[in-house]
Amino acid sequence: MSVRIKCFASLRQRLGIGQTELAHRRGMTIGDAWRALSEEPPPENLLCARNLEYADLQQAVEDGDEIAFFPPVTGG
Amino acid sequence: MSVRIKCFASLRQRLGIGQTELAHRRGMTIGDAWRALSEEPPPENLLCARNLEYADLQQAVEDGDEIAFFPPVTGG
Amino acid sequence: MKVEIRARAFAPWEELAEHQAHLPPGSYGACAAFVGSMRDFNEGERVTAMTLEHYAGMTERQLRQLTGDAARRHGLLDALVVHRVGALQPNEPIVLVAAWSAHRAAAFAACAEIMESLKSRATFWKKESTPGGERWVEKNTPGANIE
Amino acid sequence: MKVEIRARAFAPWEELAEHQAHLPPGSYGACAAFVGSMRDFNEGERVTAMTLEHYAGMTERQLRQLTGDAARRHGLLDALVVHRVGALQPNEPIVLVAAWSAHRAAAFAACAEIMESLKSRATFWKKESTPGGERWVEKNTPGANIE
Repeated sequence: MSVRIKCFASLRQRLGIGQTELAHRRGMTIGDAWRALSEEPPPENLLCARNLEYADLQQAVEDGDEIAFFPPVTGG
Repeated sequence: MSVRIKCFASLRQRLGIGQTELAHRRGMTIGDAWRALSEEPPPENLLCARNLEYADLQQAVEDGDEIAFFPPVTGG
Repeated sequence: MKVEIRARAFAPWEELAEHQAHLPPGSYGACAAFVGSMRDFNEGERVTAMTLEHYAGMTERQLRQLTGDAARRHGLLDALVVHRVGALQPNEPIVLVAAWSAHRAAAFAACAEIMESLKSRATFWKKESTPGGERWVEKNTPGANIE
Repeated sequence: MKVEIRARAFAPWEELAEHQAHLPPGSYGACAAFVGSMRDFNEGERVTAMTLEHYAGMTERQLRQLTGDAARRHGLLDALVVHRVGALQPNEPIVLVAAWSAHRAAAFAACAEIMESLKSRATFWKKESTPGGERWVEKNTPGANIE
Protein backbone atom coordinates (compact mmCIF):
# COMPACT_ATOMS: atom_id res chain seq x y z
CA MET A 1 0.00 0.00 0.00
CA SER A 2 2.11 2.88 -1.24
CA VAL A 3 2.19 5.94 -3.41
CA ARG A 4 5.24 7.10 -5.36
CA ILE A 5 6.00 10.81 -5.09
CA LYS A 6 8.21 12.82 -7.46
CA CYS A 7 9.33 16.44 -7.22
CA PHE A 8 11.01 18.48 -9.93
CA ALA A 9 13.20 21.51 -10.56
CA SER A 10 13.28 24.31 -7.93
CA LEU A 11 10.74 22.44 -5.81
CA ARG A 12 12.88 19.30 -5.80
CA GLN A 13 15.84 21.37 -4.64
CA ARG A 14 13.85 23.31 -2.03
CA LEU A 15 12.20 20.22 -0.49
CA GLY A 16 15.32 18.13 -0.96
CA ILE A 17 13.10 15.39 -2.41
CA GLY A 18 13.50 13.93 -5.90
CA GLN A 19 11.55 10.72 -5.41
CA THR A 20 10.04 9.08 -2.33
CA GLU A 21 7.25 6.71 -1.25
CA LEU A 22 4.31 7.41 1.03
CA ALA A 23 1.94 4.95 2.67
CA HIS A 24 -1.45 5.01 0.97
CA ARG A 25 -4.46 5.81 3.20
CA ARG A 26 -8.11 5.48 2.38
CA GLY A 27 -9.58 8.81 1.21
CA MET A 28 -6.14 10.29 0.59
CA THR A 29 -5.96 13.34 -1.70
CA ILE A 30 -3.06 14.92 -3.54
CA GLY A 31 -3.22 17.72 -0.93
CA ASP A 32 -2.70 15.09 1.83
CA ALA A 33 0.37 13.84 -0.02
CA TRP A 34 1.74 17.40 -0.13
CA ARG A 35 1.20 17.82 3.63
CA ALA A 36 3.10 14.60 4.24
CA LEU A 37 6.12 16.10 2.43
CA SER A 38 6.20 19.65 3.73
CA GLU A 39 4.95 21.81 6.58
CA GLU A 40 4.64 24.76 4.18
CA PRO A 41 1.27 25.39 2.53
CA PRO A 42 1.32 24.46 -1.17
CA PRO A 43 2.86 27.32 -3.22
CA GLU A 44 0.31 29.34 -5.23
CA ASN A 45 1.83 28.29 -8.54
CA LEU A 46 2.27 24.61 -7.58
CA LEU A 47 1.47 22.12 -10.33
CA CYS A 48 0.49 18.52 -9.62
CA ALA A 49 0.20 15.37 -11.69
CA ARG A 50 -1.36 12.00 -11.02
CA ASN A 51 -0.17 9.10 -13.18
CA LEU A 52 1.41 11.45 -15.76
CA GLU A 53 -1.68 13.65 -16.19
CA TYR A 54 -2.22 17.09 -14.69
CA ALA A 55 -4.31 16.97 -11.51
CA ASP A 56 -5.24 19.22 -8.59
CA LEU A 57 -4.85 19.06 -4.83
CA GLN A 58 -8.47 17.97 -4.27
CA GLN A 59 -8.10 14.89 -6.44
CA ALA A 60 -8.14 11.41 -4.82
CA VAL A 61 -5.00 9.26 -4.71
CA GLU A 62 -5.31 5.50 -5.32
CA ASP A 63 -2.93 2.88 -4.06
CA GLY A 64 -0.04 2.48 -6.49
CA ASP A 65 -0.41 5.96 -7.99
CA GLU A 66 2.49 8.15 -9.03
CA ILE A 67 1.99 11.70 -7.78
CA ALA A 68 4.23 14.58 -8.88
CA PHE A 69 4.73 18.15 -7.65
CA PHE A 70 6.48 20.81 -9.68
CA PRO A 71 6.75 24.56 -10.40
CA PRO A 72 5.45 26.18 -13.63
CA VAL A 73 7.01 24.52 -16.66
CA THR A 74 9.57 26.46 -18.72
CA GLY A 75 10.36 24.30 -21.73
CA GLY A 76 10.45 25.22 -25.39
CA MET B 1 9.03 60.75 -75.71
CA SER B 2 7.87 57.26 -74.88
CA VAL B 3 6.47 55.02 -72.18
CA ARG B 4 7.34 51.34 -71.79
CA ILE B 5 4.35 49.05 -71.21
CA LYS B 6 4.51 45.51 -69.79
CA CYS B 7 1.72 42.96 -69.37
CA PHE B 8 1.89 39.73 -67.39
CA ALA B 9 0.30 36.30 -67.02
CA SER B 10 -3.29 35.77 -68.26
CA LEU B 11 -3.52 39.44 -69.26
CA ARG B 12 -0.36 39.15 -71.36
CA GLN B 13 -1.86 36.15 -73.13
CA ARG B 14 -5.30 37.72 -73.58
CA LEU B 15 -4.01 41.01 -74.99
CA GLY B 16 -1.17 39.29 -76.86
CA ILE B 17 1.20 41.95 -75.46
CA GLY B 18 4.25 41.18 -73.33
CA GLN B 19 6.08 44.46 -73.79
CA THR B 20 5.49 47.47 -76.01
CA GLU B 21 6.13 51.22 -76.22
CA LEU B 22 3.60 54.05 -76.34
CA ALA B 23 4.14 57.68 -77.23
CA HIS B 24 4.01 59.88 -74.16
CA ARG B 25 1.47 62.72 -74.15
CA ARG B 26 1.16 65.56 -71.74
CA GLY B 27 -1.40 64.84 -69.01
CA MET B 28 -1.37 61.11 -69.78
CA THR B 29 -2.68 58.76 -67.05
CA ILE B 30 -2.25 55.02 -66.55
CA GLY B 31 -5.90 54.69 -67.64
CA ASP B 32 -4.99 56.40 -70.93
CA ALA B 33 -2.19 53.87 -71.41
CA TRP B 34 -4.70 51.04 -70.88
CA ARG B 35 -7.09 52.51 -73.47
CA ALA B 36 -4.23 52.69 -75.96
CA LEU B 37 -3.72 48.92 -75.55
CA SER B 38 -7.26 47.59 -75.49
CA GLU B 39 -10.80 48.53 -76.45
CA GLU B 40 -12.09 46.60 -73.43
CA PRO B 41 -12.69 48.51 -70.21
CA PRO B 42 -10.07 47.72 -67.54
CA PRO B 43 -10.97 44.40 -65.76
CA GLU B 44 -12.31 44.89 -62.23
CA ASN B 45 -9.36 43.06 -60.68
CA LEU B 46 -6.73 44.75 -62.87
CA LEU B 47 -3.51 45.70 -61.07
CA CYS B 48 -1.19 48.45 -62.30
CA ALA B 49 2.36 49.49 -61.53
CA ARG B 50 4.37 52.58 -62.38
CA ASN B 51 8.16 52.28 -62.17
CA LEU B 52 7.98 49.02 -60.16
CA GLU B 53 5.54 50.36 -57.53
CA TYR B 54 1.81 49.67 -57.34
CA ALA B 55 -0.25 52.48 -58.86
CA ASP B 56 -3.82 53.13 -60.01
CA LEU B 57 -5.47 54.12 -63.26
CA GLN B 58 -5.84 57.78 -62.25
CA GLN B 59 -2.13 58.22 -61.68
CA ALA B 60 -0.10 60.43 -64.07
CA VAL B 61 2.45 58.92 -66.45
CA GLU B 62 5.74 60.74 -67.03
CA ASP B 63 7.93 60.46 -70.08
CA GLY B 64 10.28 57.46 -69.71
CA ASP B 65 8.05 55.64 -67.21
CA GLU B 66 7.56 51.89 -67.15
CA ILE B 67 3.88 51.03 -66.74
CA ALA B 68 2.70 47.46 -66.07
CA PHE B 69 -0.72 45.78 -66.16
CA PHE B 70 -1.41 42.41 -64.57
CA PRO B 71 -4.04 40.20 -62.91
CA PRO B 72 -4.08 39.45 -59.14
CA VAL B 73 -0.77 37.95 -58.03
CA THR B 74 -0.62 34.26 -57.06
CA GLY B 75 2.87 33.62 -55.72
CA GLY B 76 3.96 31.90 -52.52
CA MET C 1 18.33 40.22 -44.64
CA LYS C 2 18.38 38.27 -47.88
CA VAL C 3 15.76 38.12 -50.64
CA GLU C 4 16.32 35.96 -53.71
CA ILE C 5 14.53 34.80 -56.83
CA ARG C 6 15.60 31.35 -58.06
CA ALA C 7 15.18 29.92 -61.52
CA ARG C 8 16.17 26.39 -60.38
CA ALA C 9 14.94 23.92 -57.76
CA PHE C 10 16.35 24.61 -54.28
CA ALA C 11 16.60 22.74 -50.96
CA PRO C 12 14.87 25.08 -48.49
CA TRP C 13 16.00 23.56 -45.18
CA GLU C 14 19.61 23.43 -46.32
CA GLU C 15 19.41 27.06 -47.50
CA LEU C 16 17.97 27.97 -44.11
CA ALA C 17 20.68 26.13 -42.17
CA GLU C 18 23.36 27.68 -44.35
CA HIS C 19 21.99 31.20 -43.86
CA GLN C 20 21.60 30.68 -40.12
CA ALA C 21 25.21 29.54 -39.79
CA HIS C 22 26.28 33.15 -40.48
CA LEU C 23 24.24 34.69 -37.65
CA PRO C 24 26.04 35.51 -34.38
CA PRO C 25 25.83 32.32 -32.24
CA GLY C 26 23.65 32.74 -29.16
CA SER C 27 22.07 35.98 -30.44
CA TYR C 28 18.70 34.56 -31.51
CA GLY C 29 16.32 32.47 -29.44
CA ALA C 30 13.69 31.86 -32.12
CA CYS C 31 13.43 31.05 -35.79
CA ALA C 32 10.04 30.66 -37.47
CA ALA C 33 10.07 29.34 -41.01
CA PHE C 34 7.62 28.52 -43.76
CA VAL C 35 8.04 26.50 -46.95
CA GLY C 36 5.36 26.41 -49.61
CA SER C 37 5.74 23.63 -52.14
CA MET C 38 3.99 22.40 -55.25
CA ARG C 39 1.14 19.97 -54.67
CA ASP C 40 0.17 17.42 -57.30
CA PHE C 41 -3.52 18.21 -56.77
CA ASN C 42 -5.42 21.52 -56.70
CA GLU C 43 -9.09 22.50 -56.94
CA GLY C 44 -10.16 18.94 -57.71
CA GLU C 45 -7.65 18.24 -60.48
CA ARG C 46 -4.30 16.55 -60.79
CA VAL C 47 -1.51 19.05 -61.44
CA THR C 48 1.41 17.66 -63.42
CA ALA C 49 3.55 20.79 -63.77
CA MET C 50 3.58 24.49 -62.94
CA THR C 51 5.09 27.61 -64.44
CA LEU C 52 5.81 30.62 -62.24
CA GLU C 53 5.94 33.89 -64.16
CA HIS C 54 7.13 37.06 -62.44
CA TYR C 55 7.78 40.74 -63.07
CA ALA C 56 11.57 40.85 -62.86
CA GLY C 57 12.68 43.98 -61.03
CA MET C 58 9.35 44.75 -59.41
CA THR C 59 9.27 41.37 -57.63
CA GLU C 60 12.65 41.85 -55.93
CA ARG C 61 11.74 45.42 -55.00
CA GLN C 62 8.38 44.41 -53.49
CA LEU C 63 9.93 41.46 -51.63
CA ARG C 64 12.67 43.65 -50.16
CA GLN C 65 10.12 46.27 -49.10
CA LEU C 66 7.67 43.89 -47.46
CA THR C 67 10.39 41.84 -45.76
CA GLY C 68 12.13 44.97 -44.48
CA ASP C 69 8.81 46.38 -43.22
CA ALA C 70 8.03 43.20 -41.27
CA ALA C 71 11.60 42.99 -39.93
CA ARG C 72 11.44 46.56 -38.59
CA ARG C 73 7.91 46.21 -37.22
CA HIS C 74 8.78 43.04 -35.29
CA GLY C 75 12.39 43.86 -34.40
CA LEU C 76 13.79 40.84 -36.24
CA LEU C 77 17.47 39.96 -36.04
CA ASP C 78 17.38 38.63 -39.61
CA ALA C 79 15.07 37.38 -42.36
CA LEU C 80 15.45 35.20 -45.42
CA VAL C 81 13.10 34.93 -48.42
CA VAL C 82 13.74 32.66 -51.41
CA HIS C 83 11.13 32.34 -54.17
CA ARG C 84 11.17 30.08 -57.18
CA VAL C 85 10.29 31.07 -60.75
CA GLY C 86 10.19 29.10 -64.01
CA ALA C 87 9.07 25.53 -64.69
CA LEU C 88 8.31 23.44 -61.58
CA GLN C 89 7.62 19.77 -60.96
CA PRO C 90 5.30 18.51 -58.19
CA ASN C 91 6.88 18.49 -54.71
CA GLU C 92 9.39 21.22 -55.58
CA PRO C 93 9.61 24.14 -53.12
CA ILE C 94 8.03 27.40 -54.27
CA VAL C 95 8.85 29.71 -51.39
CA LEU C 96 10.94 29.78 -48.22
CA VAL C 97 10.44 32.47 -45.56
CA ALA C 98 12.42 32.50 -42.31
CA ALA C 99 12.50 35.04 -39.48
CA TRP C 100 14.98 35.19 -36.57
CA SER C 101 14.34 37.05 -33.32
CA ALA C 102 15.15 37.01 -29.62
CA HIS C 103 11.78 35.53 -28.62
CA ARG C 104 9.15 33.45 -30.40
CA ALA C 105 6.24 35.91 -30.70
CA ALA C 106 8.13 38.22 -33.09
CA ALA C 107 9.48 35.37 -35.22
CA PHE C 108 6.06 33.74 -35.67
CA ALA C 109 4.25 37.01 -36.36
CA ALA C 110 6.87 38.28 -38.81
CA CYS C 111 7.11 34.98 -40.71
CA ALA C 112 3.32 34.81 -41.18
CA GLU C 113 3.12 38.50 -42.05
CA ILE C 114 5.85 38.21 -44.70
CA MET C 115 4.00 35.25 -46.25
CA GLU C 116 0.69 37.15 -46.32
CA SER C 117 2.26 40.30 -47.79
CA LEU C 118 4.14 38.20 -50.34
CA LYS C 119 0.93 36.43 -51.37
CA SER C 120 -0.94 39.71 -51.80
CA ARG C 121 1.80 41.99 -53.22
CA ALA C 122 4.72 40.10 -54.77
CA THR C 123 4.38 39.96 -58.57
CA PHE C 124 4.30 36.21 -59.24
CA TRP C 125 1.70 34.29 -61.26
CA LYS C 126 1.15 30.53 -61.28
CA LYS C 127 0.07 28.57 -64.33
CA GLU C 128 -0.84 24.93 -63.71
CA SER C 129 -0.71 22.06 -66.20
CA THR C 130 -3.54 19.58 -65.65
CA PRO C 131 -4.77 16.61 -67.71
CA GLY C 132 -7.41 19.06 -69.06
CA GLY C 133 -4.81 21.62 -70.18
CA GLU C 134 -3.13 24.71 -68.78
CA ARG C 135 -4.82 27.19 -66.45
CA TRP C 136 -3.75 30.36 -64.65
CA VAL C 137 -4.33 30.22 -60.92
CA GLU C 138 -6.86 33.02 -60.34
CA LYS C 139 -6.52 33.59 -56.61
CA ASN C 140 -4.67 32.43 -53.52
CA THR C 141 -6.07 30.33 -50.68
CA PRO C 142 -6.83 32.23 -47.47
CA GLY C 143 -3.99 32.78 -45.02
CA ALA C 144 -3.44 32.94 -41.30
CA ASN C 145 -4.10 35.86 -38.97
CA ILE C 146 -1.32 36.18 -36.43
CA GLU C 147 -1.28 38.84 -33.74
CA MET D 1 3.55 12.13 -36.29
CA LYS D 2 6.81 11.96 -34.36
CA VAL D 3 7.62 13.26 -30.87
CA GLU D 4 11.09 12.84 -29.39
CA ILE D 5 13.14 13.84 -26.38
CA ARG D 6 16.87 14.21 -27.07
CA ALA D 7 19.69 14.10 -24.55
CA ARG D 8 22.26 15.34 -27.10
CA ALA D 9 22.61 18.35 -29.38
CA PHE D 10 20.69 18.00 -32.65
CA ALA D 11 20.61 19.74 -36.04
CA PRO D 12 16.98 20.87 -36.38
CA TRP D 13 16.84 21.75 -40.09
CA GLU D 14 18.50 18.47 -41.02
CA GLU D 15 16.08 16.54 -38.81
CA LEU D 16 13.23 18.38 -40.49
CA ALA D 17 14.49 17.68 -44.02
CA GLU D 18 15.05 14.03 -43.12
CA HIS D 19 11.55 13.64 -41.67
CA GLN D 20 9.98 15.42 -44.64
CA ALA D 21 11.72 13.12 -47.10
CA HIS D 22 9.42 10.34 -45.90
CA LEU D 23 6.17 12.19 -46.65
CA PRO D 24 4.35 11.38 -49.91
CA PRO D 25 5.81 13.76 -52.54
CA GLY D 26 3.31 16.36 -53.77
CA SER D 27 0.88 15.70 -50.90
CA TYR D 28 1.67 18.77 -48.81
CA GLY D 29 1.69 22.39 -49.93
CA ALA D 30 2.82 23.95 -46.66
CA CYS D 31 5.27 23.35 -43.85
CA ALA D 32 5.52 25.77 -40.93
CA ALA D 33 8.41 25.22 -38.54
CA PHE D 34 9.79 26.74 -35.38
CA VAL D 35 13.16 26.29 -33.70
CA GLY D 36 13.86 27.67 -30.25
CA SER D 37 17.51 27.85 -29.32
CA MET D 38 19.60 28.85 -26.37
CA ARG D 39 20.53 32.53 -26.17
CA ASP D 40 23.69 33.68 -24.42
CA PHE D 41 21.78 36.51 -22.72
CA ASN D 42 18.52 36.53 -20.73
CA GLU D 43 16.86 38.99 -18.37
CA GLY D 44 19.85 41.29 -18.36
CA GLU D 45 22.52 38.66 -17.67
CA ARG D 46 24.96 36.61 -19.65
CA VAL D 47 24.00 32.94 -19.71
CA THR D 48 26.93 30.56 -20.05
CA ALA D 49 25.13 27.21 -19.86
CA MET D 50 21.70 25.71 -19.33
CA THR D 51 20.31 22.50 -17.89
CA LEU D 52 16.93 21.21 -19.03
CA GLU D 53 15.26 18.93 -16.49
CA HIS D 54 12.11 17.03 -17.43
CA TYR D 55 9.59 14.57 -16.06
CA ALA D 56 10.43 11.47 -18.10
CA GLY D 57 7.24 9.66 -19.07
CA MET D 58 4.89 12.55 -18.46
CA THR D 59 6.74 14.80 -20.94
CA GLU D 60 6.40 12.36 -23.83
CA ARG D 61 2.75 11.72 -22.96
CA GLN D 62 1.91 15.44 -22.80
CA LEU D 63 3.80 16.16 -26.04
CA ARG D 64 2.01 13.36 -27.87
CA GLN D 65 -1.37 14.56 -26.60
CA LEU D 66 -0.90 18.22 -27.44
CA THR D 67 0.65 17.51 -30.83
CA GLY D 68 -2.10 15.02 -31.71
CA ASP D 69 -4.79 17.48 -30.61
CA ALA D 70 -3.38 20.26 -32.80
CA ALA D 71 -2.91 17.86 -35.73
CA ARG D 72 -6.55 16.76 -35.56
CA ARG D 73 -7.93 20.25 -35.00
CA HIS D 74 -6.07 21.66 -38.01
CA GLY D 75 -6.20 18.61 -40.28
CA LEU D 76 -2.42 18.28 -40.51
CA LEU D 77 -0.80 15.74 -42.79
CA ASP D 78 2.07 15.29 -40.34
CA ALA D 79 3.85 16.89 -37.38
CA LEU D 80 7.29 16.60 -35.82
CA VAL D 81 8.39 17.67 -32.34
CA VAL D 82 11.94 17.26 -31.01
CA HIS D 83 12.89 18.64 -27.59
CA ARG D 84 16.27 18.73 -25.94
CA VAL D 85 17.03 17.80 -22.32
CA GLY D 86 20.26 17.77 -20.29
CA ALA D 87 23.22 20.15 -20.35
CA LEU D 88 23.14 22.75 -23.15
CA GLN D 89 25.65 25.28 -24.48
CA PRO D 90 24.64 28.68 -25.93
CA ASN D 91 23.32 28.52 -29.52
CA GLU D 92 22.22 24.89 -29.20
CA PRO D 93 18.66 24.12 -30.34
CA ILE D 94 16.14 23.51 -27.56
CA VAL D 95 13.01 22.66 -29.51
CA LEU D 96 11.91 21.95 -33.08
CA VAL D 97 8.23 21.94 -34.07
CA ALA D 98 7.10 21.36 -37.67
CA ALA D 99 3.61 21.02 -39.14
CA TRP D 100 2.71 19.89 -42.67
CA SER D 101 -0.64 20.59 -44.34
CA ALA D 102 -2.26 21.14 -47.73
CA HIS D 103 -2.47 24.94 -47.29
CA ARG D 104 -0.59 27.48 -45.21
CA ALA D 105 -3.24 28.61 -42.72
CA ALA D 106 -3.41 25.19 -41.02
CA ALA D 107 0.37 24.73 -40.92
CA PHE D 108 1.01 28.16 -39.36
CA ALA D 109 -1.80 27.88 -36.83
CA ALA D 110 -0.91 24.33 -35.78
CA CYS D 111 2.82 25.07 -35.44
CA ALA D 112 2.18 28.11 -33.23
CA GLU D 113 -0.47 26.23 -31.23
CA ILE D 114 1.85 23.29 -30.59
CA MET D 115 4.55 25.69 -29.36
CA GLU D 116 2.14 27.51 -27.03
CA SER D 117 0.73 24.25 -25.63
CA LEU D 118 4.24 22.86 -25.21
CA LYS D 119 5.34 26.00 -23.35
CA SER D 120 2.37 25.84 -20.98
CA ARG D 121 1.97 22.06 -20.50
CA ALA D 122 5.09 20.04 -21.34
CA THR D 123 7.04 19.17 -18.18
CA PHE D 124 10.43 20.79 -18.83
CA TRP D 125 12.31 23.16 -16.52
CA LYS D 126 15.24 25.39 -17.44
CA LYS D 127 18.10 26.21 -15.11
CA GLU D 128 20.53 28.88 -16.33
CA SER D 129 24.17 29.32 -15.35
CA THR D 130 25.15 32.98 -15.17
CA PRO D 131 28.29 34.73 -13.86
CA GLY D 132 26.25 35.30 -10.67
CA GLY D 133 25.42 31.61 -10.22
CA GLU D 134 22.64 29.22 -11.20
CA ARG D 135 18.97 30.19 -11.38
CA TRP D 136 15.77 28.41 -12.34
CA VAL D 137 13.81 30.16 -15.09
CA GLU D 138 10.55 31.09 -13.36
CA LYS D 139 8.29 31.77 -16.32
CA ASN D 140 8.19 31.80 -20.09
CA THR D 141 8.11 34.86 -22.34
CA PRO D 142 4.72 35.61 -23.90
CA GLY D 143 3.78 33.81 -27.09
CA ALA D 144 1.94 34.47 -30.31
CA ASN D 145 -1.79 34.43 -30.92
CA ILE D 146 -2.58 32.83 -34.23
CA GLU D 147 -6.11 32.50 -35.57
